[in-house]
Amino acid sequence: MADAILLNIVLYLPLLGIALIVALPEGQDDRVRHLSFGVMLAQFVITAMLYLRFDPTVAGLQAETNLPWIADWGVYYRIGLDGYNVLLVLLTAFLGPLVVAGAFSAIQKDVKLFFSMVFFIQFAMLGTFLAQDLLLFYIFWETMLIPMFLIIGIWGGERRIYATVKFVLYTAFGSILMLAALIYLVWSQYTETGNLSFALADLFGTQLTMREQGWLLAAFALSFAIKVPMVPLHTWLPDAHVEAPTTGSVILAGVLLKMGTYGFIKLGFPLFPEASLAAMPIVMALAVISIVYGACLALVQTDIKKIIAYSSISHLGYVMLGLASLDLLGIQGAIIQMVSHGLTAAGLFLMVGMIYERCHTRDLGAYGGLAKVLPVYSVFFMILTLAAIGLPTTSGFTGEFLVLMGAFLAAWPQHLAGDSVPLVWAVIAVSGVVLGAMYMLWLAQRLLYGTTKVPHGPVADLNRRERLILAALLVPVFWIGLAPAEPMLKTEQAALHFQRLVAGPRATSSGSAPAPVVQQTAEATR
Amino acid sequence: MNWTQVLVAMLPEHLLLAGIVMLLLLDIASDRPRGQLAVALAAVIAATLAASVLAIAGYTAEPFAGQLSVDSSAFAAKAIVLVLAIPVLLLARDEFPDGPFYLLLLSSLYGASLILSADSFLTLFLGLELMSIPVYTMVLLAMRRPDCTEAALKYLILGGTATAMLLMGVSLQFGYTGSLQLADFGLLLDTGSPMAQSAVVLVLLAFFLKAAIVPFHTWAPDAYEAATVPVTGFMATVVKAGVLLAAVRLFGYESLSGHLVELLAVLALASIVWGNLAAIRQTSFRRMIAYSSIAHAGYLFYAFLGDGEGRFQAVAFYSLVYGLMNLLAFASLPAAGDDAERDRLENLKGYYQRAPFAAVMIAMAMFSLAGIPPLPGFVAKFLIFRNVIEAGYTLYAVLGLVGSYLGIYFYLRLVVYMFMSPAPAGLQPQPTARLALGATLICLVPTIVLMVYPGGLLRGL
Amino acid sequence: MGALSWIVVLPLVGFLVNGLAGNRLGKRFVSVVGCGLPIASFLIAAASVAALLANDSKPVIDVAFTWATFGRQSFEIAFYLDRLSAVMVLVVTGVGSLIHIYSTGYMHEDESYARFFAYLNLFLFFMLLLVLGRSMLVLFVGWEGVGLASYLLIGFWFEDPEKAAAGKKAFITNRIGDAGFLLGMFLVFFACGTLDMDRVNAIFAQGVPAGVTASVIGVLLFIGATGKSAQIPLHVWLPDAMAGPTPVSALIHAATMVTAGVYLVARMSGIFVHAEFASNLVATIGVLTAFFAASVALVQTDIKRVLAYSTISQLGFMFLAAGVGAYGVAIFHVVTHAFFKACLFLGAGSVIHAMSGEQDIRKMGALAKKIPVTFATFAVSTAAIAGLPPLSGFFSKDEILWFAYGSSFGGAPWLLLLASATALMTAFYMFRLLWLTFFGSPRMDEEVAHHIHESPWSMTGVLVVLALLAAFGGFFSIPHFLEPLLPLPLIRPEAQSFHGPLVWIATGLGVGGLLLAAYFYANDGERAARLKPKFERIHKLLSGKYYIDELYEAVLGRPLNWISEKVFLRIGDRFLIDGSLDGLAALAQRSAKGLARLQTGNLHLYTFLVLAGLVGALLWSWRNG
Amino acid sequence: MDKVQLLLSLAIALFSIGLLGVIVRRNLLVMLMCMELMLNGVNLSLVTFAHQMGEMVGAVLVFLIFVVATAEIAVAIPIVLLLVKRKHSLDLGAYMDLKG
Repeated sequence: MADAILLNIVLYLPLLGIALIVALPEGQDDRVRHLSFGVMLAQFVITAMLYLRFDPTVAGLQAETNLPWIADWGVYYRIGLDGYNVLLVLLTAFLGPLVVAGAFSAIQKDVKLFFSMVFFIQFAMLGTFLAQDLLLFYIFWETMLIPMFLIIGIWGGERRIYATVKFVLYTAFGSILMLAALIYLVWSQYTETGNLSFALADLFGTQLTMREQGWLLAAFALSFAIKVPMVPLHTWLPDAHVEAPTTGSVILAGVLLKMGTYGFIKLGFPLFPEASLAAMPIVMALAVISIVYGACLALVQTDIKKIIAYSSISHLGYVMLGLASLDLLGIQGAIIQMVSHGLTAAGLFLMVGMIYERCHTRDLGAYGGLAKVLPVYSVFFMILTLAAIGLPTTSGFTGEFLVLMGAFLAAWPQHLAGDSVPLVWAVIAVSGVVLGAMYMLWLAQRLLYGTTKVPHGPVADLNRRERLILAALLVPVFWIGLAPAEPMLKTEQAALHFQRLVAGPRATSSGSAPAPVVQQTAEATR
Repeated sequence: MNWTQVLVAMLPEHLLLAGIVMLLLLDIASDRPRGQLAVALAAVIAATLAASVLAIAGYTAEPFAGQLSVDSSAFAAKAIVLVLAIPVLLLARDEFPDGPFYLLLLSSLYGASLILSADSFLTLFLGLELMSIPVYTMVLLAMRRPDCTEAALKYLILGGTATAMLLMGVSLQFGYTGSLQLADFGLLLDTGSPMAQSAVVLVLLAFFLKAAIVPFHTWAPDAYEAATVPVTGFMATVVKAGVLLAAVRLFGYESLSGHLVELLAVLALASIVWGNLAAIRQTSFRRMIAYSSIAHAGYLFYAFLGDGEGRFQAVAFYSLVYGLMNLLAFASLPAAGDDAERDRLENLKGYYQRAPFAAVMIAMAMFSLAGIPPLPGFVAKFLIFRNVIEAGYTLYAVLGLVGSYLGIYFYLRLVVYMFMSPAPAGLQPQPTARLALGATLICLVPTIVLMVYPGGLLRGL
Repeated sequence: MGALSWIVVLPLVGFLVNGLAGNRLGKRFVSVVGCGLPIASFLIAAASVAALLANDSKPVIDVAFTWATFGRQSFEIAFYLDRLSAVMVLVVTGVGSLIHIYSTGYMHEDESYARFFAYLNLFLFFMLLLVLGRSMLVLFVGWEGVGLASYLLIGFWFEDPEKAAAGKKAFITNRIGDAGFLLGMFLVFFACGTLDMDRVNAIFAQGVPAGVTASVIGVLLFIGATGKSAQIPLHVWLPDAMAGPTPVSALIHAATMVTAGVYLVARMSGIFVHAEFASNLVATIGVLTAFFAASVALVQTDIKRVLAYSTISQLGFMFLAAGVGAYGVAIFHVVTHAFFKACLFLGAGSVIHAMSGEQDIRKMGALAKKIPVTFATFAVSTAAIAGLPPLSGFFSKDEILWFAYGSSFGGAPWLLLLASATALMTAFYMFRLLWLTFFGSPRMDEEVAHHIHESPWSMTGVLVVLALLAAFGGFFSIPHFLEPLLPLPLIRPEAQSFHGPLVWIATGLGVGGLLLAAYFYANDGERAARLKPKFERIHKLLSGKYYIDELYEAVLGRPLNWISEKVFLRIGDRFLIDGSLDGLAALAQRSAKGLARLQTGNLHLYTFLVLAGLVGALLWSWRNG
Repeated sequence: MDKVQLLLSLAIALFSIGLLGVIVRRNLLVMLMCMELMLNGVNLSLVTFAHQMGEMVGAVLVFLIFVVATAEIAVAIPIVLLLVKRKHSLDLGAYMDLKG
């Protein structure tokens, strides 16, 4: 009960934040900034408490609130923590203060509106993760459009309006069809069972013909795949990232993109298991294509933000691959990879923003040898780069390793059974790590090494605020890299639930007991 | 006939009537009458309260057997129509400091609330005309731009045609069933006889014309643009709500069959797409709103594909939300001197810098009209398409949603103007009039309530 | 957290201290930390090895913590000490510590002194993870980590784009290998349900598990090894890696990291003994690499590049041994090679130091008297690598040749032939190097000649120690020491009798190389110069390193960029996807214009539309009624 | 019976003529008259049905229609006057300012 109240506080603190900063008199921008930071910090603290209190052994919801909202259509205000969202909620709450702190100096225009929008989107994102009712989820999901639209459109770069309209129209199209699909789903569940309910728990296992499932899955998947984004629905992302202000990019890369993958793992696949199972080969193919395609495009960019944007496409491809593997390791890896990408990409965008504030260009050609003049900056950048290419001891490695292992362990038996296609995809995905190293190191080399070139230089190295932001960001990066056991434990029930729902009996379980021969020999070697 | 029944059942109408009489007396009493706004406002508010109280009380009566009866849903409908008139009145303050406007508005309202409890075509027809004819005049009243006469003419001619079509349909029903009861209209729906079908089609098309459904929408853009803000607001919200709620009362809970469904769906879809597309390139705010209202009429008639209480619930909720949103936008417009100036979208550029609050309000309205959650416009749209899908017309629902997707762009365009574009040169921030601000708040509060807890109202409907 | 953990952790501490606070603490402090901690872990290592042997070498397992659990499975971060890892850990910490000490002298003038030692310690940390890790996962962590450290150290002087690029090249080439490694690891896990290498070997000892074939795993793992140990076709990075400071070349690119591949194969011998094909591949690749690299080394003129190619070639020898099942011998060569090659590199460093940065041996000569200690140690190590008895190199190389021919597990005459040829070339180019550097007439300009001076004791002392090890290291027979763990393959009966002669052949090869070099390069190599035009073609080919880099660039690099740029970006993103979307948008705009034009304002048109609608609706309902 | 048919077809004819008139005639006043014509068609049919059915409700509606029609004209005439005052023309073609 107490947890439930805390969770609601977490969810509504951003709205309180809006109220507070709107109440402030004009022209007190600094107070607005500090106030926002304080609220975000408080939110993170409470979330952290909830995370610690989260019981990994429980399969179902925790800290649950369930109130009638639009009772006569069985729409309930139902939020709660479970293995699916607990890490992502923590991530969102964790990035909140950093995002705000990162925007202190960058945003000088319409400060109030800006931080209100940041709070607004924070609210929407948390709501999306927490919602346990299909309509509630959809409402939060769509709500995210408004603040993002404004953030990109008001504080963005030259082509901001094109970018932001493109973003909204892209994403809105997906969700339009999702709306039809979810109504249809609920209705057929109603006609089948006689109780009208949008509660996810009731909707799992709705009896649908294969054809219906196919259509509905397609509708859901379209909107999720756009958000992820999966090739070929990705072209909004580079524009949005490039034109968005740093904060926008950070929120986009840090959390917003996870919405798509979260949607897949929480709703898309589990709601329509048979169809999903049938569609998995396609999903896997698209995931691997995204990995390679994004990496290749990142190779030939000259705009720093674009490189990182395309790298996001590639990294989220790994997430989808992990989900598509339907292997316990793969699924958990996918969740870890979501968080990891959230951290590293957010960090990299923050750092791009920091250098942009100093040098006013994102053109890679204009830079060089920053390691000489900005040592601290370079160290942080290097670490984040390495985390992004999945170097062991960083979170990136944990995610990629588990995902690839899961994908492979799922693919090999199929190969033995005579279907080698998944194996091919898995192998290509593994070779994707090479491409990843190529473009990220290429970026680092051109930016940090070689003869020193600093546009509008000489410039100062990172100030204390920036150092603290990045240092804070690195803590979870190494935490997940060095000891992922704890977070993986928290998500395990969810992963099993997902696997059980989607894969059903056909579940390839790398987690189950290994061949008996191992035990005895293990004893023998001890 | 029981007088207390007559008194209570038609209490809202009586209050309006009282208002009308008061206004007439004022007019007679002095040549420069003042306080007309107050009187009208008092009358409308009183009527609204009465309607809502009776609705909640669930009062049912049939004061004039076979002609007029009331029940809670009828009162609810009246309450919705009447409440929308309040902000309109507040807006009118600047446009019409005095003059017959208030009189006309009240009488039009009287007609509107009459049709919402009509049982026979006699009453329905009477109310419909009583609602429309004052509006023709109100359009005319906006002497601030020369072409308002032209608008009035177009509106009048097409309105008259609509009346004629309605009456032709009625006479055919009369010929077929020998009665003018609305109840018997339902009987015509699933009979094969061409006469009955023609009756239904004629009546339906008459309603289409009044509600501006493609291809009968042509009067709307011209009339909306030429009329001044309050009149446009009145037409877009009160009249439209009246017409649609009347249509609901006419069709009752009957589920439509075969060809009628296709007719309805196709024309509604056409007006969704047409309205949303045509709005993209408009330069006049009110003309844009006109096209958007055409699209919204499409959504509203989509609700008729579903049957049962869902239909009334959807239409009522939708027209309320839609009205609130339009009026919210109208109330927050910059109060420029010249009407045409005020109407130009260009002048909204950089509006946030000049009037942050108003800009945010308009943005809210636009997002809501675009049906983006969490604003109530979404719940309304959801309600409609839910009915359509539940009635089994999934394909139509998908098409309609895609059509509504087309609409998002031009609403966004307005937000882009207000928040992301530099202000055109030579515009000073004007403070919006106090009453307009009041109107804004009157629209804002229910909007927020509906946003936070739509369930409450929906249980009521 | 037991002793093993401490061995690993201490260098990490050093890295953190020097990395975070080094610049503020001053060079002396940095040197103390940077050298003290490796030495400390060397001592601990020595102690734990002693304990191991005392406890009749029962493997020590030290579980640090559980990295991850899933279902009923878990990955542990555990360290494992048996005779094999004992040898490796001693070499790594021992040679490592020596090179740290050497660096205090060599890098003394460099302004990012602290950074250098931080990196070195970091490398040591990962290298120890690699050799001590019980699970393949830990090994892989170290595996990638040393790659990182080498990347950082190669690019240590990052202002020079060349050097930075070399680092990147090394990292990416390694990544290619790592991909193979990963796949192999996954297969192992699939087969055994665990990554702990002792268990894996135990399981394979009972026969290959169902669903996998040993050769596939073996090949995949070997791909990883080729990357790390610079074998064909992934050898291209090592010569460029010489861009790094010389101590780095000695530590990482000669003594320790590059031998990780050999260690992996030896460690996984349980799998390879079942993998006929994979083992043959290993042997073949090994011997080919050895031959190819030696041939390139013949004509190199950069002192460090000569050594680099010789390293590649020696690594080839090690894989040859491992390929024919003589894992112990491979490790033996790893150790001896660590000694003499480290000594050679450090000697080269001392030379470069003396020549104030000059690396071209054509500009050297007659240094023997000027820098005697360096010369002496260099000469000893040269003799050792050339395989002159009784120096360490002789023993290990002789064993390799022997098993290459005699092993019943893929040994073959042609392997012996190529290997002997390589040995001959090795001796030749090493003595050539020795001659051109230390004998003949001085060819450097006055300026440089004036500055020539012997290095400080911190460097020469290390050289002496290493030279001694290079000289007598061979008397400790590691194959025999590892026999209980890595049994040597049986000898083909028909080869039995051949052992005696082979010793003489081996010796002969060494001496022959010496004499040839002496003949050609005696008086400033004018004989060699006369020979050169006769073999113009070959010379070009060799000095062009067989143009492998150019080949890769043409076959892989450019096409990749072309596809990404032209196909994916231009056609895919811009044309197909965005193009069609813009098309739709334009369509909407155009139709909007059309509809607006339809609204002419003409009432006739309006009423006509009404009529049309009316008639249409009526007809429709009559027809479908 | 054929009398009824006759009257009905006459009514329909009146209605259609009215509608067509509204569409084709350019003169404002004529258009208004045509509108009245449509209403008269309706009236005729109502009366006929009323007679046929012996139901008087129809007749009542007829009277209502008279009233309403008058009201409409009462509004229409001033509009026409204003228009004429503005452009001195009864031709509809003159009034096409609102469009787009």
